Amino acid sequence: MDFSFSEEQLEFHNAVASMLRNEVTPERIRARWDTESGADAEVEKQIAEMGIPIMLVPEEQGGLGLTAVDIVLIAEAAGQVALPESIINDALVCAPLLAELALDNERCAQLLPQLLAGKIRLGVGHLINPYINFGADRDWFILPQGDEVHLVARDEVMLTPVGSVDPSRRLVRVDWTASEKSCVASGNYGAKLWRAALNRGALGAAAQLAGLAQGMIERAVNYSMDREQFGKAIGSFQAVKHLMADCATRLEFARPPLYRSAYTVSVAAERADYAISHAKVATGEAALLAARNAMQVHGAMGYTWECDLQIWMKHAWALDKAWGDAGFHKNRVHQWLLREGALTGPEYSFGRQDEELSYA
Amino acid sequence: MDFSFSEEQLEFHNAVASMLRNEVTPERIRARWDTESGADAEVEKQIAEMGIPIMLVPEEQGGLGLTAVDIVLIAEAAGQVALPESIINDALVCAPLLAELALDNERCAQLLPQLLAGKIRLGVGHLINPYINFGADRDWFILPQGDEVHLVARDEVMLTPVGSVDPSRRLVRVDWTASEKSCVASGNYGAKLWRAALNRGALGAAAQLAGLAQGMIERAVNYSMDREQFGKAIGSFQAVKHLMADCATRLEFARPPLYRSAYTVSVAAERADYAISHAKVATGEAALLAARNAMQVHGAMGYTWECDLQIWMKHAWALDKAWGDAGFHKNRVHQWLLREGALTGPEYSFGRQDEELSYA
Amino acid sequence: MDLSYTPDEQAFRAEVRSWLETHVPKTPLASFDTEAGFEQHREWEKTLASGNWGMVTWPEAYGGRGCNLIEWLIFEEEYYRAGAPGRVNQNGIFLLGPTLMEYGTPEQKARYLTKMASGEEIWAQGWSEPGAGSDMAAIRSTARREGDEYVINGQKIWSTRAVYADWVFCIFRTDPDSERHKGLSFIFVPLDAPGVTVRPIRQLDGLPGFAEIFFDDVRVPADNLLGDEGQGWRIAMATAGFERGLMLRSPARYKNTAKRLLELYRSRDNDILDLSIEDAVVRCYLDAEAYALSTYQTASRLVAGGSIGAEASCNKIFWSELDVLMHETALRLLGPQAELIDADQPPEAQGWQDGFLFSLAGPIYAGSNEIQRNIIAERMLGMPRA
Amino acid sequence: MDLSYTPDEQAFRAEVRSWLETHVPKTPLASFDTEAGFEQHREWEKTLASGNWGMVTWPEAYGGRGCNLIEWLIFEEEYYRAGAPGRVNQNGIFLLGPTLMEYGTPEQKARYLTKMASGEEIWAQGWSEPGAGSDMAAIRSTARREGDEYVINGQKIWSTRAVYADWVFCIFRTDPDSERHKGLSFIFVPLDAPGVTVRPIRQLDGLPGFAEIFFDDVRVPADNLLGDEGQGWRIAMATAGFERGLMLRSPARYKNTAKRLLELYRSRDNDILDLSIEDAVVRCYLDAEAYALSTYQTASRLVAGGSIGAEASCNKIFWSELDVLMHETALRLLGPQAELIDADQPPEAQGWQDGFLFSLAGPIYAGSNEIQRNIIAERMLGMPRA
Repeated sequence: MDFSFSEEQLEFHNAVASMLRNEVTPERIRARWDTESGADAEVEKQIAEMGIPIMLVPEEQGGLGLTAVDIVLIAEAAGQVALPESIINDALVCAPLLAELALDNERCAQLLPQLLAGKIRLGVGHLINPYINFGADRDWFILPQGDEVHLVARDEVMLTPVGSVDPSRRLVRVDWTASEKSCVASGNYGAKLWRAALNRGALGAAAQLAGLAQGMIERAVNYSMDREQFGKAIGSFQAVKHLMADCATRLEFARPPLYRSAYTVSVAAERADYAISHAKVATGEAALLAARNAMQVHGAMGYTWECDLQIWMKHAWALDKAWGDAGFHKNRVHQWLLREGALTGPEYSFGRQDEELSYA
Repeated sequence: MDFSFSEEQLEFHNAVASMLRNEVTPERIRARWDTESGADAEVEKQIAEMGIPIMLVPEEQGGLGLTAVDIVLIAEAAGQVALPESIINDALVCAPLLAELALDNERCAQLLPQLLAGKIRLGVGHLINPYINFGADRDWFILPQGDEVHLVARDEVMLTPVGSVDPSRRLVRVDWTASEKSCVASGNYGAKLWRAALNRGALGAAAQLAGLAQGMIERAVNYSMDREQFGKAIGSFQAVKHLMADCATRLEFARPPLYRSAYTVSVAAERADYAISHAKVATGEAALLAARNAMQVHGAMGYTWECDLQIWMKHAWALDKAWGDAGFHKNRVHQWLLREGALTGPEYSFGRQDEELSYA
Repeated sequence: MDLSYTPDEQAFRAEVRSWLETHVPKTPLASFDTEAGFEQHREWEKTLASGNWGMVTWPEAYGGRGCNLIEWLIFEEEYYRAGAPGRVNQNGIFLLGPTLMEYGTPEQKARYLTKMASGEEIWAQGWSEPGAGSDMAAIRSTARREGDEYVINGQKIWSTRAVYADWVFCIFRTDPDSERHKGLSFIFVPLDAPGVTVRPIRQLDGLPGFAEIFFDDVRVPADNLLGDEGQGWRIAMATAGFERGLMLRSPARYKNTAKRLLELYRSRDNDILDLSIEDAVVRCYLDAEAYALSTYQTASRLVAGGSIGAEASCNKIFWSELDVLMHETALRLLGPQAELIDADQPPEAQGWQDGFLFSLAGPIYAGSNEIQRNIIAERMLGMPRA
Repeated sequence: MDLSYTPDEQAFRAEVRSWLETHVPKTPLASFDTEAGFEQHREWEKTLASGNWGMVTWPEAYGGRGCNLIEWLIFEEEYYRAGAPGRVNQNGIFLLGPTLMEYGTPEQKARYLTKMASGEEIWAQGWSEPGAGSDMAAIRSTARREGDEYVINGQKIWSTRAVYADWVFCIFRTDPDSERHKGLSFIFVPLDAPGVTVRPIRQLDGLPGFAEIFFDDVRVPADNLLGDEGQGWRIAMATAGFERGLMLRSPARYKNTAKRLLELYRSRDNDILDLSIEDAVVRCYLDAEAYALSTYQTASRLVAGGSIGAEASCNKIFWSELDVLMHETALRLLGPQAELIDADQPPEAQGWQDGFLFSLAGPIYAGSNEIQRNIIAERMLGMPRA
């Protein structure tokens, strides 16, 4: 039993976090808002150079063969700078899904090297998300039809942009028609792939939400020390301190479930539902509370377009409801806890050990 | 439209509140705890002399012919001093129920004058309450069997005392057998009587909960001004102030629904479910929050037997769950709000006016 | 206590309803934080005035109807029921109006109230200064008396409606040697006066809902002073009392939001997974109703000659937190669709995202809820100042 | 990261489980706040010691097993799983023990730890004084050095277990001219020493869970000083750190309560009307699990040589609020039956009312949650002191 990250994991996280802090500034995020694509090619290039998009693809397929535990801190760092999100989804959902499909589907096997080489972009639709973020710049799509998994090219779908409250997002609605030819997996196998995609997507959102919460707490604390009222820094008022302490406490207890869920996805992905749902609920709550209290600490300033806090807040509001909202995930936990034979005693924080971390 | 109490109502309230403040002190409440009956004959006598137990009985039957609006402030004042509760139930539930039954049942008609004269005591059981408070000193009982209403004498029932966390209470479980002879009402008429009893009982509990909340806020505020820490009165710390301000705010918005419900019971008792449930939920919340925050402000002192705060807290915990707990009442509101044709617009705060305050 | 409406009150309600049914625009107006929307709303104010509905509680002489507060509540209920446009002149009619009524000279009342009720002049408010926020006594902008004029210099911020409005009311320091609450005065400034520069501030939704105002040797007649010189703090506190109090936050608004929330909830009834959403919806409705009942109670007291006290701070906390909760609950009901802008939402889902952003300002402006809690503790409960 | 137990850890768990299955009393002991119950619990401590289970993390020399913190967590999980009695000596083993380990002389360790682990000596703690509360620096009780002895005068309050315990550890002012945090020393006092008077304080449940202790020229050997004279504040802070930290609030306890709450919920499944109770039950379980996971994370860090920081204040807030919430939720599930005393409750409903009363102390003792929020803001987030 060792609930800690390795030296290598921490070092890689530090390198990525440092790069993100330098490159993903509020100014550069705002600069994207006025562009149609919403992209920042320079940042994407550096992230690609660090291998992040292909981290979870097995080595024998040309990826880095790393695990969700290796990427969770990276996703958190992305949230901390409010990185407009596509890369985290690309790495956690798109690449692993195509790699899995490539094992036994020829069309997917042909596409995978191109994806790994950065020559094409892949978008993944999922029934739980009505839209695809940054869908307009994708060359290929993996889309659901019930349990079936379909692979379709850009010119076989119709994309309609829809506006998000978060100016960093570029949502599209995808209209398309499934065919026998486009189907690359189905039945139980398809259902398993969609469930795994949902859990990995939710893990990415949860990690970013934790990072966003951290980012908002930092911004609000800094603001509270600069801003004076009634002759002293507002951060010295007990009411303001307690608003921030409450956020810090919620976040402190959202991270352990987050890391546990990354581990569970890594070692027993097919049984990760419960751990993932815990992580998504806890980080979503932490992020919403941080948004609310950071806003309150910023006062009228937080209500302006000029204030950078909005970059984090709006991102948090969107991600809280992506890849399953709190209702969906709380319900999954509820079902799990109430079923016959659920392992709920003090001795089962890590599941039944003889079945290696089972929550089944 | 006039949402205020009359001069007479306020004056009567002041007289009763003043008497209660003088007579119902923490010392005298504690003195009752060590007695088997839990009663204070002197206080009961004064309350009887003021006519409170017979307030709601029609004049033509020998009562004072007053309404729930006349008694709601009295019940609140009783809560404010944490009066061990039986009189409020006697006045709001027992006497009006017997009076209603007396209109067309001979046995009840014979009992009523004795009740009004204070010669007998009556206990009322209700399916929503598993026990009867101060049941051991009753001469007669009105008890439910489905929708049927039964009148039985003390020697026809078996009483078993059960202990409450609130040392001011004297609960008994009543075991008895219904007979054709004991039945005094049934069918729709019986159901209507039980529903009205529940609403009046809940009104009494709600009013006392508002008073208890007020009493706890006052005690905590006073304590916070006496008690020093870090060299100043703890009441000058913002965190302590805000705990109290939150209680005051909840209470401030629990009272209007309370008074509205008293009015509704007075003018359209058969359609008061919704108004009563709102009042019970709101006052229960206000009292539970006041208990929690008053306890926190008192610190370790509040955790002692010697501290009088417990008198109010324990009473509030018990009453919050008497005559329908929050779950029951929220559910009633939920049913009401969701039914076809519910009147929910801004113009319906007082129901449909052409039907005189209808929530049906 | 009589919680039924009198025949007169019912007749009044019927009159309001009938007039609104005829006059409320069939299509929603554009936001009054846009130039076009502002003018549409000004037109609506003029339409209201044409029926003498501009501010029903004012005397007829100023364009009102001499209604009491109960009738005002009825008017508001019908106003929200009808889905009528937001009041672009709320700073004037709800904030400055009652203040003028109390502190204005007969000439000022005649001059300003009439044009306010008629929609001819729209008002901005200028409470805050950079670095002052909830601490109004930290004001540094000055008004220097020179003959029959004041010469104004300095800066105001968070001035709502200032981008397109005609007038602003402000507090300035008229005694340069004064400190904190003393030496402040309440003065009206036309926003087209030479030396006034208005810099729009964009809100969270991208629209310029408020502005900074810079005053550079702006000259206004000494008649623009409300009350006495040096009395500004006291008058501003009275105005802030109206703001915290019932006028600006009509209970009908929250009841109407609660009703829409119920409708949204019903429309999603079959897909709801969230274990606590029913509870939140019920709580929102009950709290909105409690706020309405409380306002009727206060109105009854005021009609009978009573006054508003520190419990008004409870109002501010209650409606602002309720408003946030109602919108958060609606967004929870909308789930992944919540983030869409109104233009891409289906009809029943429109307004919630914008309303949510707007609700977040509630716990902040007009004295933050932290300040309100201090006031409740100190003035209502008698706890010691720090 | 490896969240599976090693074979050694699994073997350890099996050993604990098997020993407890044999030894845990079949019928619950009386409350250790009664005289009879206290002696029953002392006997249980002796039984534990007989199997070297008194404090598994201590060295074998002092009656422990030299376990690491992960093993301690496993021990605790099995302990709660088995429904074993509460630890009457928690002040000793969880609070004073770790402090002694860090600051004690070899002689003190041998003398005190061994008898602590064996259950021979039960400890009370004496942190607070009347009027001091969470402000430990306001201590006024004195210990005057006279030759080889300290002469102690003054008063302590809220001393848990003091009514029946053998020893108390306290902080006294050894430098009469000192102020606030300076001049304080950490001293052990036998509760049967001449001049010691213990006055029981009854708790909300009527039992004497704590006491006032009066010291009237009480003489103790100078050897009873822990650390150096004047170092009392620093040592007390370290002890308080253990208290806030993971030792005293084993996650197994909350997981076990959460499990019982789930069982209660299942048993009432068909009668539940409350619209938000499922949500509360789910939240309680997840939070209890989050606390367990967090503790494993901290334990992993400590095992690898890390230390506990200001985030321990988050722990204190989290477990204390969770404990209140779990019990409140259980009482909501019990509805009108909630108020009954345990003796009149059916088996599945027992313990909740008592547990609720006990949970209310959580946000207060060991530094109130208000103080903890200050600490988080100032030390963890770096916000300015008032």
